[in-house]
Amino acid sequence: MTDPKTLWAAVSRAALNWKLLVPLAVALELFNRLSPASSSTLLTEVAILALFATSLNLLMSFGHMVSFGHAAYFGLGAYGFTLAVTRGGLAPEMALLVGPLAAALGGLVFGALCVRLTEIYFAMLTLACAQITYTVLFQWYDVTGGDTGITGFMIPRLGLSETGYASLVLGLVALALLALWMIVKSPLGLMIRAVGQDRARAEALGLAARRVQLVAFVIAAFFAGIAGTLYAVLHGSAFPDYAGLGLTLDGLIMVVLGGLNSFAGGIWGAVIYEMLSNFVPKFIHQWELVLGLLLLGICLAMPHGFAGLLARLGWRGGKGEK
Amino acid sequence: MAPILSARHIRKSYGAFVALRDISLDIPHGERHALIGPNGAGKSTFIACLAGQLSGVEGQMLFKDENVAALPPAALARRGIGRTFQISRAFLQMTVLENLMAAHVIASGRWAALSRRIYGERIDRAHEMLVTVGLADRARDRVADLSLGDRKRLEFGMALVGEPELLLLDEPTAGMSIKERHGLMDMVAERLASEGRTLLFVEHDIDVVMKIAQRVTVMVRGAVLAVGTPEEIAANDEVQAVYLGGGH
Amino acid sequence: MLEKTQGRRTAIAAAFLALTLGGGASAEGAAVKVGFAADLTGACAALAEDGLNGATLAAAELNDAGGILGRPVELIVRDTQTKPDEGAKVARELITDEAIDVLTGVCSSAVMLAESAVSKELKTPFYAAIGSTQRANIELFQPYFWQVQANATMEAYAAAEYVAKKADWKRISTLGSDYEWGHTSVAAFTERLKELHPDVEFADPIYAKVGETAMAPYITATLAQRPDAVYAPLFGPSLSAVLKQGQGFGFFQRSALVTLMTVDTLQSQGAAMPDDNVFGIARAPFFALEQTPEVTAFIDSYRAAFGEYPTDWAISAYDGLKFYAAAAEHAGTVEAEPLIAAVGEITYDGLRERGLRVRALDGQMNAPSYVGKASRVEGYAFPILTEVEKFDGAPLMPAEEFILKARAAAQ
Amino acid sequence: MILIQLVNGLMEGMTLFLIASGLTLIFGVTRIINFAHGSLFMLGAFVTYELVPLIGPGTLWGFFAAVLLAGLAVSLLGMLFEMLALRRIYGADGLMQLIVTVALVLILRDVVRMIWGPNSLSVPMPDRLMGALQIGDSYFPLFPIAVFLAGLVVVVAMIWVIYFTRAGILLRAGTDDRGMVALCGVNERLIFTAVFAAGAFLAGLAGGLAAPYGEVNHLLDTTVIVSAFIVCVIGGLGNLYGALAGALLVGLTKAIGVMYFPRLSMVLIFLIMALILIARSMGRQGGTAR
Repeated sequence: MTDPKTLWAAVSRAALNWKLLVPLAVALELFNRLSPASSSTLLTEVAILALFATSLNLLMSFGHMVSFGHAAYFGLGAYGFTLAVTRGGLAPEMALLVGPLAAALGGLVFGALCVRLTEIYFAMLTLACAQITYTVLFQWYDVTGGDTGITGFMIPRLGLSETGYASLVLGLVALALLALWMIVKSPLGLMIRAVGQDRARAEALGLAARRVQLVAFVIAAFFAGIAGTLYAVLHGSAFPDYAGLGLTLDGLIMVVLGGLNSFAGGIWGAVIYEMLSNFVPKFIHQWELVLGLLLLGICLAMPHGFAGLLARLGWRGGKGEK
Repeated sequence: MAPILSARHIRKSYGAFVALRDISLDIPHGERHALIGPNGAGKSTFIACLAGQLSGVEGQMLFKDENVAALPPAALARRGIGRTFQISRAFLQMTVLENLMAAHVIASGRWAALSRRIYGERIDRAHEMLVTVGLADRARDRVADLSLGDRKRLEFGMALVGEPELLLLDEPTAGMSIKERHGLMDMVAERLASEGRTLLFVEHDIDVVMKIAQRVTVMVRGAVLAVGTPEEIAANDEVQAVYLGGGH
Repeated sequence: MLEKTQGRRTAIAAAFLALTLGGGASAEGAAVKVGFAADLTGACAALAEDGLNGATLAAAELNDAGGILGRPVELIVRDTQTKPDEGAKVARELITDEAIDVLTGVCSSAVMLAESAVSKELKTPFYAAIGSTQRANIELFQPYFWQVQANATMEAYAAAEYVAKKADWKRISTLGSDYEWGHTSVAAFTERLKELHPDVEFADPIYAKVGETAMAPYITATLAQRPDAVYAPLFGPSLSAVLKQGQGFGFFQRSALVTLMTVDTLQSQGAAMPDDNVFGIARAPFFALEQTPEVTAFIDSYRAAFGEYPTDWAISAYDGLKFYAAAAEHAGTVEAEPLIAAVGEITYDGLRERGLRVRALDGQMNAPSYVGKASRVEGYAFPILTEVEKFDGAPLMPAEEFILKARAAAQ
Repeated sequence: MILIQLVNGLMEGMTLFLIASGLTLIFGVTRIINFAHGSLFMLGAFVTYELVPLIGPGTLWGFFAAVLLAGLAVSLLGMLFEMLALRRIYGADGLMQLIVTVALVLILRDVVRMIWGPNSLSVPMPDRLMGALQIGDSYFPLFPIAVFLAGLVVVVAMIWVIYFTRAGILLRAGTDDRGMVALCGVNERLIFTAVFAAGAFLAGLAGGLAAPYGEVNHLLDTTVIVSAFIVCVIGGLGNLYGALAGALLVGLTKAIGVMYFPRLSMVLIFLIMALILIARSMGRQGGTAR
C-alpha cells in the first residue's frame, strides 16, 4: 500500500516482481549454505518470526484489527504439533498439519467472540482469550506439561541439519508469505481492507463485516499456527511462553518497526527486531533500552516504519512488497 | 400498486429526547421523494433508521411488503436498499477504482473469493460507472486526496453498483457549489429514472428539491408536517411558517 | 544505593575485562570456554546476576592458580531473557559458534530444561547451579547433565525433616505457588513428613497464582485452617508479600512459617522481616557455612569485588565452576565423554561441604540444605538465619528405585 | 472468614482503583492507551523507596509526604513525556501512540534497573500502620485500611475536581467532545498535558502507596499494567466510576475466588473481563457499527 498509484496497476497485473524475488531467494539460500550453523538457526528464526509478524500484520495493517493476543495462535500451533507427536503418537511429518489446524480452530472459536467487538474492546478480548489459552497451557500439567513445558520428545528439526532445516523453513515461509500476499490481493483481501477502513460504508454496501473479520482472524491464526509449528520443530519443544503476552508484544513491535500499512512491514520488522535482540546484547546489557529508543525514534520521526522509509527513498520491491 | 417502502409509526428516542415521534410514510415504486425540514427535524435520524443504523427503533418498516425494521445495515443493503452518508464515507486509503471494485465484489456476493477473476469480469462496468459519475480521470487517485464533491460522486457510484431498488441519499449535495449540486442531482435523477429506481433524499437546497423531487415530505421536530408535490408544499402556509419562523 | 550498584558494575566489568583479555598470567594455550547462558533479564535477573558474580570470581581464581589443565578459563556470557526458546538458541549458539566446553548459568526451570535438551543433542556438558527442577534429574535426565545443588524435592525433604523435629507443630498447612515447583515441593514435603511423623495433621494445600502480590486472601484462607506451622514454597514477590502482609493478620503470632529464605530474600526484606516464627530453607547461607579459611577468604574476596555479601546463588555458581575444574583435572581433558565419567567419579571439597559427589544415575550432587530461624543479629544490616541445621544431601536424594520407576512411568 | 475475605477484596479493589484511575482518566480525555502506566507506577514505588528514609522515617506523615512527592515527581516525568513525545503524534494512528508508550516501558525498565539494580527492595511500613485491628478472633490489617482511606480521599478529590472546578468542566467537555474545548477558548494541548500529568501523578501515588505492602523491583511494571487494563475495560475505558466498580469487582472476586475455585486464580480476572466484554457485545444490536 505504499504508493496507491502504482498499487492498483500492480494489482490488476497481479505482478510479483520475480526479477527481485528470485535473486533474493537464491541469495538467502546461498547465505544459508555458506554460513555457520548458528547463522542458519538465526535465519530460521527470522523467517518464522517474519511469518508470525506478517500474519499479525494482515489483521493490523489491512483489517485494522489490533490483536493483543496473537501469540495464542503461535502457541496453539506449537502445542498442537507437540501434543500430536507426544500424546497422539503421530509421525512428526503428519503432525505438522495438526499445529496450524489447531491454531485455526482456536482462531475460529475466539475470533467468533472477538469480532463482535471493535477497537480497544476487540483488543482486550483477544488479550483475555490469549491469557486463558496461556493459563491452560501453564496449568494443565497432565496434558501440556505445565510451566516447564514439553521438551526432549523428539529430535529437533525433524533430524535435519541446521542448514537443511533452514532451507525447509525458508521455502515454507516463502510459500506462506506468497499465500498471504495472494490473499491480500484477492477480493477477500479487498474486503478485509474495506472493513478495516470504513466498516459502516462496507455494511451499507451489503457486506457482512463480522464474517469478513472472522475469516481474516482465522487466516491470521492459521498462519501464526504455521509459524508456531515450525518453531516447535526448530527447538523440539513447546513452552507456555510461546502463547504469552511477551511474544504478542514482540509481534506488535515488529509490525510497527517494519512499517504499518505495508505488507512487507512484518517481514522487515522481524528482521530488524531479531538483529537487535541478537547482536545488541553482545555489546550492551540494556538492549531493551536501545530497542525502546529506536522505537520512539521511529514513531516520532518516521511513522511509516522501515518499509515506509524505503518506499520514500524510492526503493522498490523488497520481499513481495510490490 | 403497493408502495416499495412503507414506514409505519416509526419512533426513536435517545433517553428523554424523542427524535422521531410516530412517523408514517409511503413511497411508491419509482418515485423521487425529498425529505426536508429545519435542522434537528429528524431527517438524518429517519434515514439512519431506514438503513438499519440505529437500535431501539419502534414501529414497522415494510420494504416490498416485508417488515425489515430489525435488520442490520448489511441485510437491508442485500435486500435492495442502498444509501450514502451525510458526511460522505468511502474507503479512504484505497484508490477510486478500488472503491468501486470493492462495491462490485460486495454486490456479487463473492466476498470470500480468493480468485481475482471478478476483477476482470467487472472492470469494464467499473470504468463505465466512473464515466457516469465523472471521475474517469481520477481512477487511480486515493480517495483521501479527493475533494468533498468528488467523494460524494464516488459514493453515489458505489451505491449504484449494488443496483438498489431504493436509494437513500442523506444530503448528497452538502458542501457543494450550486453548479455542482445541480450537476450531481441532474445526473442522479436521470440515471435513476432510466433504471426505474426509487429515491428518498434529504436536501436543504429548495431549488434542487423543486427540480428533482416528485413528492416532498416536510418534517419538523421529529414529526411529519406535510406531504405533497413540490407545488403543494410550496403553497402550504404551515410549511412557510415553519421555514420563516424556524430560523432556517 | 546508586554508588553501590555502580561500584558493583565496575567490578564486574573489570573482572570481565581481565577474563576476556586472555585470562590469568600463568595459564597458557587455548582457553577452556564456559558458556554462561543466564536469565539476566526477566523474573530471574537478580539470581542470575549473583550466579554470574560467583562464577566470575571462581574463574578469576582458577586463572590465578594456572587455569584448568594449564589452560585459561574464559566465561562467555549470554542473556536468555528468561525465555526457554531464547535459552535454547543461545545455548546452541554458544556450543556451535563459540565452541564452549561446558554450559551453565541457568535459573528458570523451563529455560533449564530447554538448555538441557540442547546439551543432550549436541553432546556438551551442562550443569545447573541456580535452577533446581528435578525433572532434569528424573524424567528428562540426559547423561551430559549434572546439578550442583539440592533439587526442589531435596529442599522440601529438608524442610520436612526440620518440621518433624518440632514436637509442638501438630497441624500443618501448605501454601505454594501454583506451578510445577510449588506443587512438587508441597507433594514431597507432605510425603516425607507423613513418613517421619504420622500423627501430623495436614490441611488442604492452598496454591496462589504465580507472581501474585495481593496475598491477603491466601493468608486469610491459610490461617483459617488454624495451622501450627505453614510450609510455603513461594518465591520472589509472593514471598515478600506474605512476609509483609502476614504481619497485619497476626500471622507470625498465630503460626510459624517455613519457606525459602536465601540471602537475597533476607537482604531485600531487611527491617520488614517479622520478629519471630519465620523459618528459612537455604542452599548456601554464607554465615552458616563452616567458616573454614577457604570460606572466609571467599566471602572477603567476593565482598571486595562486588561490594556485598555472596548470596546462595553466587556460592552455588562458584562451587559449580570449581567442581567442573576439578572434574576436568581428574579426567585430564575437557572432552565431553571422559569429563562426564570424571564427574561421576570425583569427590570434591567445596565451600558448602566436603565430600561432594555427583550420582551418575541422575546427575544429582549430594549438596546440603540448610534450615534456620530468621532473626536479627548484631553485625549484619539484614536478618540472617540462626540455629541453622544442615541437612546432608545424600539422605535427601530420591531413592534410585523411585527415579527408575518415575522414568519408566514417563515413557 | 467470608467477612475478612470481603474486607480483603475491598482493600485490593481500592489499590486496583488507584492504579486504574489514572489510566482511565488519560484514555477518557486523550484516547491514548498508556502502556507505560505500570512503569510510572513502578517509578513511584522506587522514588518512595528513596524518599522514605529521608523524610521522617517510620512516621505516618513522613510516609504520606514521601508518597505525595513521588507522585509529583512521576507526574513531572509524565508531563515531559507528553510534551516531548506524545504531543507530536496526536492525530496519527492510535496504534502509534500506543507503541510510543510501549517504547517508554522498555526504556524505563532498563533505566530503573541501571539505577536500582535487579534485586528486590523493601519500603518499610510506617510504624503505626504495622499492626492489626483485632476484633474478636478476626484481624484487620491497618496498612491496607489506611490505603483504602487514602483511596477514598482520592475518589472524593477527583469527584470534587471533576464536578466543582473549572478544570473539571473543561475535562468533562474534553471527554465528550474535543471540539468543544477549543470553542471554550482553551488550549486543547494544555488540557492534554494537564490530564497526562494528573494520570501520571495517580500512577506514581499508587506505586508509592502500594510499595510497603510488597516488594519493589524492576518487574512491577508488567504485573501492574495488565490488571490496570482489565479493571478499566471491565468498567468501560474512560469511565471513572466504572473503574471504581471494576476495581472493587475484581478485588472481591479474587478474594472470594480463593475460597471456592482456587485453581482459577490465575485466569479469573481474564475470565471476568471476557465475560463482561461478551455480555456487552450481546447487549448491542446486531449491526451497530460503533
